[in-house]
Amino acid sequence: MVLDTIAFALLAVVLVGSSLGAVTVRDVWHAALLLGVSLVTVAALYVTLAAELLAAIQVLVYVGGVLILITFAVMLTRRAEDEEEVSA
Amino acid sequence: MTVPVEWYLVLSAAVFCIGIFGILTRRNALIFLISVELMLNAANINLVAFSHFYGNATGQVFALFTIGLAAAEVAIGIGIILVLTRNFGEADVTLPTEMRW
Amino acid sequence: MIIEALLAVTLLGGIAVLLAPDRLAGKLAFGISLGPLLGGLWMFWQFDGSGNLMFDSAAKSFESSLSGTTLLSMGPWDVQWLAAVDGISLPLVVLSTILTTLAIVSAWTPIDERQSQFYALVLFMEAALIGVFTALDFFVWFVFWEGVLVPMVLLIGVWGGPRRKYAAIKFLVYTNVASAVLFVGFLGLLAGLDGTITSFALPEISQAIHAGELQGVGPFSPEELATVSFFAMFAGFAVKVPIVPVHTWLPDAHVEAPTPVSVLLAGVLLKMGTYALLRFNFTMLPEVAMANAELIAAIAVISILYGAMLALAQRDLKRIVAYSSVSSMGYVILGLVAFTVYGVGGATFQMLSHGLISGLLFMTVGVIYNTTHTRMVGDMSGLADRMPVASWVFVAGAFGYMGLPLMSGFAAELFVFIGAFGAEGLQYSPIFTALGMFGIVIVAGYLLSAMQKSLFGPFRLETDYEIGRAPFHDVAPLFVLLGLIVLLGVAPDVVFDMVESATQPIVDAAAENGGGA
Amino acid sequence: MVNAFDLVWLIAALPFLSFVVSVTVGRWLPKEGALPGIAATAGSLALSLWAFLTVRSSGAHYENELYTWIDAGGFELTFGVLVDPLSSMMLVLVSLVAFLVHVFSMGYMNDDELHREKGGFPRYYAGLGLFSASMLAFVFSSNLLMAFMFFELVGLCSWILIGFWFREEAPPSAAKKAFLVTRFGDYFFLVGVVGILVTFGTSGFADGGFPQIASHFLETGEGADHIWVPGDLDTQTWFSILGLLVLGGVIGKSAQFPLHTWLPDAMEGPTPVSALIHAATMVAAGVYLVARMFGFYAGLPTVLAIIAFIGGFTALFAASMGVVKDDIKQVLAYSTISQYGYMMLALGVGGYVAASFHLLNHAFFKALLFLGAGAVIVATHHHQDMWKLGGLKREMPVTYYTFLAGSLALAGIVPFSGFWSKDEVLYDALLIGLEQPLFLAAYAMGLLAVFLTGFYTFRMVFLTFHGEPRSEHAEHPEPLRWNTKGPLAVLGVLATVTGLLNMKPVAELIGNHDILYLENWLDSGTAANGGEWMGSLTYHHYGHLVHEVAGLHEGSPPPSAELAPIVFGAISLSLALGGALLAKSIYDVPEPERMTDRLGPVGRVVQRNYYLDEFQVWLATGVTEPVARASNTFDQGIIDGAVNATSSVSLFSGERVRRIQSGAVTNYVLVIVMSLIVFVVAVGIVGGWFL
Amino acid sequence: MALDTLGGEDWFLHLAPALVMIATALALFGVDALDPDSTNHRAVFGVTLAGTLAALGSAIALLFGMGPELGTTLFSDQLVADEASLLFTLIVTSVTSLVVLGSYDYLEDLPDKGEFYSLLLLAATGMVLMAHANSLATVFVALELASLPSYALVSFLTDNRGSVEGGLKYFLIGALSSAVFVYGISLVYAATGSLLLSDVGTAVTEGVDQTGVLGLGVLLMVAGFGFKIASVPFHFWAPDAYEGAPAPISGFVSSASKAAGFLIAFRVFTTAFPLGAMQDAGIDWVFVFGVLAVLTMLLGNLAAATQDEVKRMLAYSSIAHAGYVLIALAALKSGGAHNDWVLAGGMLHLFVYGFMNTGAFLFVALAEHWDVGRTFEDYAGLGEEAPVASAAVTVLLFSLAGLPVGGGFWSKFMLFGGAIQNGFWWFAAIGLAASALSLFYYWRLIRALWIDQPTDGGHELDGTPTGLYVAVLVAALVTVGLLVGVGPVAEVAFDAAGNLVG
Repeated sequence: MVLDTIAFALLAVVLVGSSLGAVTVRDVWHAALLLGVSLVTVAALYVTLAAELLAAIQVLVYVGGVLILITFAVMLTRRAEDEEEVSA
Repeated sequence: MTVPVEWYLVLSAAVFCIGIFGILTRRNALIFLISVELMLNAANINLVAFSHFYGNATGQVFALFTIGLAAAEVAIGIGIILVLTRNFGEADVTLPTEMRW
Repeated sequence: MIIEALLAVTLLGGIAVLLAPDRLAGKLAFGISLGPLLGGLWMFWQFDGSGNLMFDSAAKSFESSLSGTTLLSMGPWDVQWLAAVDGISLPLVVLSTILTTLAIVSAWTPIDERQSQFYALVLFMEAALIGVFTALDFFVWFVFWEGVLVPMVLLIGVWGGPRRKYAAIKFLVYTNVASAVLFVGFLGLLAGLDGTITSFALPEISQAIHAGELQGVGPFSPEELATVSFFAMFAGFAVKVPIVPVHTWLPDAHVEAPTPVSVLLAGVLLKMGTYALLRFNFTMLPEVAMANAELIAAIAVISILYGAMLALAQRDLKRIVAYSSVSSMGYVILGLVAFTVYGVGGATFQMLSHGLISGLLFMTVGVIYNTTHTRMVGDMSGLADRMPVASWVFVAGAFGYMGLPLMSGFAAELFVFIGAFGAEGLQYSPIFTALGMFGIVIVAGYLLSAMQKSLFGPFRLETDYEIGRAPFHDVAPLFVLLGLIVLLGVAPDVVFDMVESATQPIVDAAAENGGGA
Repeated sequence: MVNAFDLVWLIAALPFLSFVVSVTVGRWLPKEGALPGIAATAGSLALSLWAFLTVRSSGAHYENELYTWIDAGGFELTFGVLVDPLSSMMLVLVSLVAFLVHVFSMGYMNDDELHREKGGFPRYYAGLGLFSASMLAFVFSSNLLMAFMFFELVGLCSWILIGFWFREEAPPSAAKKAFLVTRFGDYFFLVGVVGILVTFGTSGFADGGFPQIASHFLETGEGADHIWVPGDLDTQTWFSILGLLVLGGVIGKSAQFPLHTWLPDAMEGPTPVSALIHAATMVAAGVYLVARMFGFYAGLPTVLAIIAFIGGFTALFAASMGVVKDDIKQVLAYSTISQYGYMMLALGVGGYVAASFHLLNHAFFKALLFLGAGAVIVATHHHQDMWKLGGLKREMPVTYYTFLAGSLALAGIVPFSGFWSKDEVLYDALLIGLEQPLFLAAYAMGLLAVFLTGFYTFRMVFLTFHGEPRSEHAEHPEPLRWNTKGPLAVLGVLATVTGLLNMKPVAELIGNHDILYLENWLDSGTAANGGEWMGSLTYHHYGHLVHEVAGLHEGSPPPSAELAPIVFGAISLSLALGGALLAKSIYDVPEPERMTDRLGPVGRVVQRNYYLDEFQVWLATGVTEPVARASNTFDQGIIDGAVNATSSVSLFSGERVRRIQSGAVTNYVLVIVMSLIVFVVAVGIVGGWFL
Repeated sequence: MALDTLGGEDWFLHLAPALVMIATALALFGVDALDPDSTNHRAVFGVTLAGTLAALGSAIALLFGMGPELGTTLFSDQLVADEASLLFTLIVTSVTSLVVLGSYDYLEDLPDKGEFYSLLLLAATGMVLMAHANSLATVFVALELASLPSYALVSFLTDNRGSVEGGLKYFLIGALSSAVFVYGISLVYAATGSLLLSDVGTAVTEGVDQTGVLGLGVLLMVAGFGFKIASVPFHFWAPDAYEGAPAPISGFVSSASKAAGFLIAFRVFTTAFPLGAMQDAGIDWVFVFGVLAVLTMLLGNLAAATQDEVKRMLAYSSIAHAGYVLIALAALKSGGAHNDWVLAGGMLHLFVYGFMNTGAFLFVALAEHWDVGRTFEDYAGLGEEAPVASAAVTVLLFSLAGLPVGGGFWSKFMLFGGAIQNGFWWFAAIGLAASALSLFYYWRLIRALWIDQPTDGGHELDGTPTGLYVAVLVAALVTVGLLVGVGPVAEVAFDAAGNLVG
C-alpha cells in the first residue's frame, strides 16, 4: 500500500525531474540521456500498473530504438555545428 | 491498485506540460523531438493507468501502437532534421523562415 | 422545345465559334446568333400564353415536355428543369437576342484581337441571358444568373479600355457580393417554407407564400422573415439594376467595356436586375413591398434624380449614357412599386425601351469612337459635319432617351408615371411621381448639352487622318434599333398586350395580399 | 360620298409624307424638298378649308378615334380627331401660314446663293414638314395626351430648325436653350397630363372629356365617384393644381414670363422658321391649348386670375424690352411675346373669343412682319441690325407696304386687324377688372403695353424703311422674286381685313350682333344643332362657367353702356397712336439717334432683358452644374470611396492578418498553444467544468 | 478461421481500395528494388496509376452496390464500411489518381521516383483507412499512417530549401499535434473507458463523472483535427508546407488529407460525442467549431487576398475552404431537422473541392514544370500560350469561388443553405462574404492568365506535359460535370450524413 505510493512518488519525482532536465539542459546530448532516463522511468511506471509487456516494449523500442536514433542524429547534427564553429 | 488514478492523471499532465514547455522554449529540432516524445509518453501513462483502472486492455494496446508510431515519427523526423541540417547548416528550427506571410 | 433549342443552339454555336479561326469568328457568330434571333421572333409571333407564370392561372406558352424533369435531388428537394415564358419574360428574351445579334455586328470594327474568344463569350452570355429570362427553377435560374457574370467580366477584362482590370474586378466582386446577399435572402424564404415545398420551382414557392405558408425561422416571425428576405433580395438585385447607392460599378464597367459589350451590359444585363425584382420581390412578397412602398419609391426617385445629376457632371459621352442608365432604371423601380397595371407594365416596357435606346446610344458612341478615337465632349465639336449619319442617329436616340413622343421612351415613362401617380398603396404618390418626372428635364439638359458641344458648332478635332463616314455594318444596327424604338413608341400595344396580361395577376395579388386598393 | 371629316387625318399626314420624302430622297429632288412641302401644305390647306366649310355648312362637329395607342388597365389612350369651330379655324390658319412659309422659303433659302447650306435643305424642308404635320395634328387632337405628344414633337422641330445652321456656334446653343426652357414648362405639363389622366380616367376634350366632368362637378357637385383626388385634398384645389401644371407647358411654349427667354434666342433660326414656328403657330400652341380645354379652366377662378395676371404682365414686360432692341427680329420676337401675353390675358378674363380673335389676327400680321423682315434680310445679305438699314422704302415697295400693314395691325391702329382684337381683349379685361382689382391690374398693364407697342412698332418701321440707307447693303438691296412677294401680299391683305370678323365696338354701337362672325362661329355648337355635348365646347358655355362657377362677374356697367366699347377702344387707339407718333418724332428723321443711351441704368437693365437670361444661365451653370459636380464628387468620393474603402480595408487587414504567419515555427507553436489554452479556458468557463 | 471472416464478413472486399493501394505500394518497392539505380519511370508510373485507378474503380463499384452490403463494421468494430467511408475513399482515390497522373511529368528529372509513388500510395492508404476508422485507436493509427509519408513527400525535394522548410514545419507541427491529439484521446479514454466511437458515445450519453477531463480531451482532439484540416489557428504549417512542397503534393495534401481529416472529425464528433449529451455536459464543441469556422474563413480569405505568389494564394484558399467545410460541424444543432443537410453539404464540398483544388495545384505544377515562375506577374499571358489548360483552371477557379460554373456552387449552396435551415444564418452570411472576397484573389490569377501582358515577352513553354494536361482537364471536366451531375453524389452524401447524424 504505502509501498506503492512511495514507488509512485519516487518514480514521479524522477520522471518529472528527468523530463524537465531533458528540455532545459543546454547540451543536446545530455538532453537525450535525460530523455532516456525518463523513458525508463515510464517503463517502471508501467510495471507498477501491471503492464509488464508494455514496459518491456517501451524499453526495447524507445530506449533501444528511438534513443539510439536520436543519439545518432545528435552526432550528425553536432558535427555540422562544430564545423561551423571551427570555420567561424 | 492503491495509488489513486487521478495521481497518474496529474503526473501525465505534468509531463505533457513539460513537453510543451520544451517545445516553446527550445530552438533545437532534436529537443523539439524529445519534447514530443515526452508528450506522447504522457499520453501513454494515461492510457496505461486507465487501462489498469478500467480493467480492460484497450488502453494498453493503444499505448503499444503509440509507441510504435512514435518510433516511426522519430525516424521520419530525424530524416527531415538531417536534410534541414544539410540545407541550413544547423538543426535550429527557427532558422528556416523563408516562407512566411 | 423551342426554349431548349435556343439555349442549345446558342451554347453549341458558342463552342463552334470558339474553335473557329479569328477571321471567320465574327461572321460565324453573326450567323449563329440569327438562330436564337429568329427563334425569339418566332416565339413572339406564336405566343399564345396569358397570365403570369408565377400564378396558377397562367396559360403557359412554349413549355416543353422536358419541363419538370428532375435534374438533381437534394435530400427532400428536387432541382427541376422548368422553362417557359410569359408576357414579361418573352419580350426580354427577344430583346436579348436582338441586341446580341446587333452587338455582334457592331463588334466587327472595334474588336480586332482574340476574336473567336470574344464572339464565343458573347454567345455564351446570350445563352445565359435566355436562361435567366426563361428558367423557373431557382437554382437553374441562379446558375444562369451567375453564368452571365463570367463571360461579362472576361469581356470587360480582356477587351476593355485602359482601366479594364479595375472595372472588371469591381464588377465581378460587386455583383457577386450582391448575388450572395440575394442568395441568402432567398434561402431565408426557403427556410420559411420548410416542409411546404418539395422543389425550388419559383411558381410553387410564390404560390406557397401567397397562400400564407411562410413560417418563422429562428428568431424571425413570418412577417419579419418576409421583410428580411425581401430586403436582402432587393439589395442583391439593386446592385444589378443598379439603384443608388450601389451603382458605382456601373460607370466603370460601362466605360471600360468595349462598345458591343456596353450595349449588352446596358441593354440586357441591367434588365436582369429589374426582371428579378419583378419576379421575386414584387411578385412573391407584394405585401412587404407595399408596406415599404414609400421607402422604395424614395429610393427610386433618388436614383432618378441623383443619377441624372451625375450624368450632368460627366464629360465622357459613354459615361453620360452610363449614368443615365441609373436614372432610367429608377423609373422601373418607381413603376414596380406602384402595383398598378400601368406601373408594373410600364416598368417592363421601360426595360425594353431602355434596352433599345441605351443600346442605340452606346452603339452610336462606339461608332463615333471608332472613327475619332475620343469620347470626350470637350475634345470634339461639329461632328455632324463629318459624320452626319452617326450624329443624327445619336440625336434621334438622345431624343428617344428624353422621352420624345412616338418613341418607346416616352411610352414607357408615361406608363410608369400614370401607374405611379395614382398608386393606391403608395402614400404621396403624386409627389413621388412628380419628383421622379423631373428627371426628364435633367436628361434633356445633359443630352442636349453633350450634343450641342460635340456634334454641333464648327468642326474641330485634331486628328492626323480624315474623319469619314462609318462603314455600313457599323450603322446598319443603329437603324434597326431606331426602327424598333419608333415601332414601340407608335404601337406599344405590340408588346404591351402581353405585358399587361402578365402584369394583371401581380397587381391583383398585391391588392389582395397587401390590403392596398 | 367622301366626307371632309374622314380626311382630316390627311391634313397632318400630307406634310408628314413630305417630311419622309425630304429625308429619304430630298437631296435628289429639284429645289431639294421645297416642292413636296409646298404641295403637301397646299393639300393640307385645301383639306382644312374643306373641313372648315363643312363645319360651317352643316354645323356638324366631328370627333373620331383614329388609332388606339394603348388600351390597358382600365382606360385607353387614343389618337383621335376633333373638328369643331375652334380647331377647324386653327387648321386653316396653320396650314395657310405653313403653305405661305414654304413658298417664301424657296425664295429665302434656295435662292440665297450666299448662305447655301450644302445638303442642308432636305433637312430644312423635312423639319418644316414634320413641324407642319405635328402642329396640325396637335390642332385636331381629340385629347390632351395626344395634344401633349404633338406638342412635344413641335418642340423637337423647333429645336431642329433653330439649330439649322449647326456649323455655327450660336444656333445650336439657342436651339438647346429653346428646347430646355420649353421642356421645363412641359415637365409641369406632363405632370398635369398624367394627373388629369389619373384623376378623370380620360383626357378627352369633348364629349365625356375631362373639361366636361370637371365643370359638371364644379357646377353640380355630381360625379365625385369618378374623380380621383389624392389624399384629402379639396377637389377644386386639386383641379386648380392640375390646371396650373398644364399651364406650365403653356407658359413655356407660348413664351410667357418667366419662361419667355428662349424665344428671342430662337431668332437664330432661319427667318421663315421664325415666322411659322416662333410667331404664328407653335407659340400659339400654348394659347390654343388653353382655349381647347377652356371648359376646364373656366371653372377655376384662381387659375384664371393667374393666367390673366401672367398675360398682362408679359404683355407689358416684353413690350418694354422690344423698345430697346436693335435687331429687327429681336423686336419682333419681343412683340410676339407681348402679343401672346394679351391672348393669355384674354383667356384669364374669360375672353375666349377675344383670345381666339387675337390669335388669328396675330398669326397673320406677325407672320407677315417676320416674312417682311425676312425679305429685308435676304435682300440685304443677312443684315438684321436696324441701324445698318434704313431707306428701304424706295427699293422695296411691296415689302414696305405689306410690312406697314402688318405694323399697323400690330400697333393696333384702326381699322387694321390688331386693333379690333386687342381692343376686345382689353375691354373684356376691364369688365372683369372692375369687379376684381387683380384683373384690373392686369388690364392696366395691358393698356400701358399698347403705348409701348405703338412705339416700338413704328420705331422699327421708321428705322428700317425710312430715312437714308445707313449701309452699303441697304443702299442696294437684292431684287426679290415672286416667291417672296406673293406670300407677303397674301398676308398683307389678311392683316388688313381679318379685323372685320369681330368688330365688337361696332356691333355694340349698331346693336347688330350678327356682324360678330367670329363670336357666332365659336358659339355655333349650340346655335347649329344644339347637340347636347357640343354645348360644352361653345363660347356660351364657357362664359356661363366663368360667370357662374368661377364667380367672375362683370363689373358694374360703365357709365354709358352703349358707348362703352367705343370709348375704351378710343382710349387704346389713342395710346397706340401716341406711341407711333412718338416714334415718328424720334426716328423718322434723316439721322436718327440711339436713344437708349439716354435712358441710363434703366435702359441698360431693359436692354439686358432685366438680366433674366443671366439669371437663367446662372441657374443652369451657377447652380445646377455645381450641384452636379458636387454630386459627382460625392459619388466618386463618398459612395464609390466607401466601396473602394471596403476593398482597401479588406486588403489592408489581409496584409496585417498574414503577418502572424511569421515563418518561425516556434511562434506558430506558441500561437497554437495559446489559442488552445484560450479555448479550454473559454469553453471551460462557459461549460462550467471548473465548478 | 477462414480468411474472409478474419475481420468480419467480406472484409477484404470492403477494404479493397486500401488493400489494392497497399499492394501497389509493395509492388512498387519490388519494382524499384529490382534495379534501384535506374528506375524505369514508365513502369513505376504505370503500376502506380493502375493501382490507384483500380482502387478508384473498386470504390466506385462498392458505392454502386456491387460489393457487400454497406454499413457493417470490421475487425471487432475497429473499422467501419459505410457510405461515408466509401465517399471519402472515392475522394482520396480520385485525388490520388489525378496527382499520380500529374506527377509523371513533374518527376521527370527528379530522383527517387519509386519512393515518391510508394509514399504517395501509403499516404493515400492511410487516408482511406481514416475514412474507415471507427475507434479512436484506428483513427490515430490511420492518421499517423497518412501523415508520416506526407511529411516525407512534402520535403521530397531535398535540395530545395523551400521544400525542406515546408516539410520541417509540417513535421514539427504535425508531431506536436499528434502528441496533443493522442493525449486528448487518452483523456477521453480516461473519462469513458473506451476507444470505440460508439462505446464512447454511449458512455457520454449515459454521463461521465469527469466532465473536465472529457472536455479537455475533446478540445485537444479538436486541436488535432484542426491541424489535419488546417483550420485556424492550427493552420500555421499549411501555407508554408503547401508552398514548399512539390505542387502535386500540395494538391494531394490539401485535398485528400484534408478530406480524410474532415471525415474522421465528422465521424468522431457525431458518433462519439453526441451533441445533445455534450452540450448538457457543458462541452459545446459546436461552438468551438463555429469559432474555428469563422476564424478560418476570415483569415484564410483575407490572407489569400494579399498574396503575391500563386501557390501560396492557393494554399490560403485551401485554408479558407476548410473554414467553409467547418460550417458542416459548426451548424449542427441538437435535434436540428437539417443536420443531415448540413453534414452532407460539408461532404459534398470536400468531394468537389478535391477536384477543384487538385486541379488548380496541378496547374501550378504545370507552371513549375515550365519554369514559369511563382508570382502572379510571372503567370501573365499564359492564357494565350496554353489556352486549354488556362481555360480549365479558369473554370476551376471560378468554381472554387462558388460561381455556378462547376460543382462548387452546389456544395457551397448545401453548406450555406443547410446552415440557414438550421438557423445559423450568420455562418452563411460570413461564408458568402468570404466567398465574394475569394473571387477577388482567384480573379487575380485569371486576370494574369488572360488579361495581363507578360512583362518580358512571354514564356518559353517547352513541351506539352500530357499527364499534367490530362489531370488538369479531367479535374476541370469533372468539376463542370458536377454542375449538372451532382445529384448522385449528393444522394450518397445525404445517405452518409444521415447515417452519422441519424
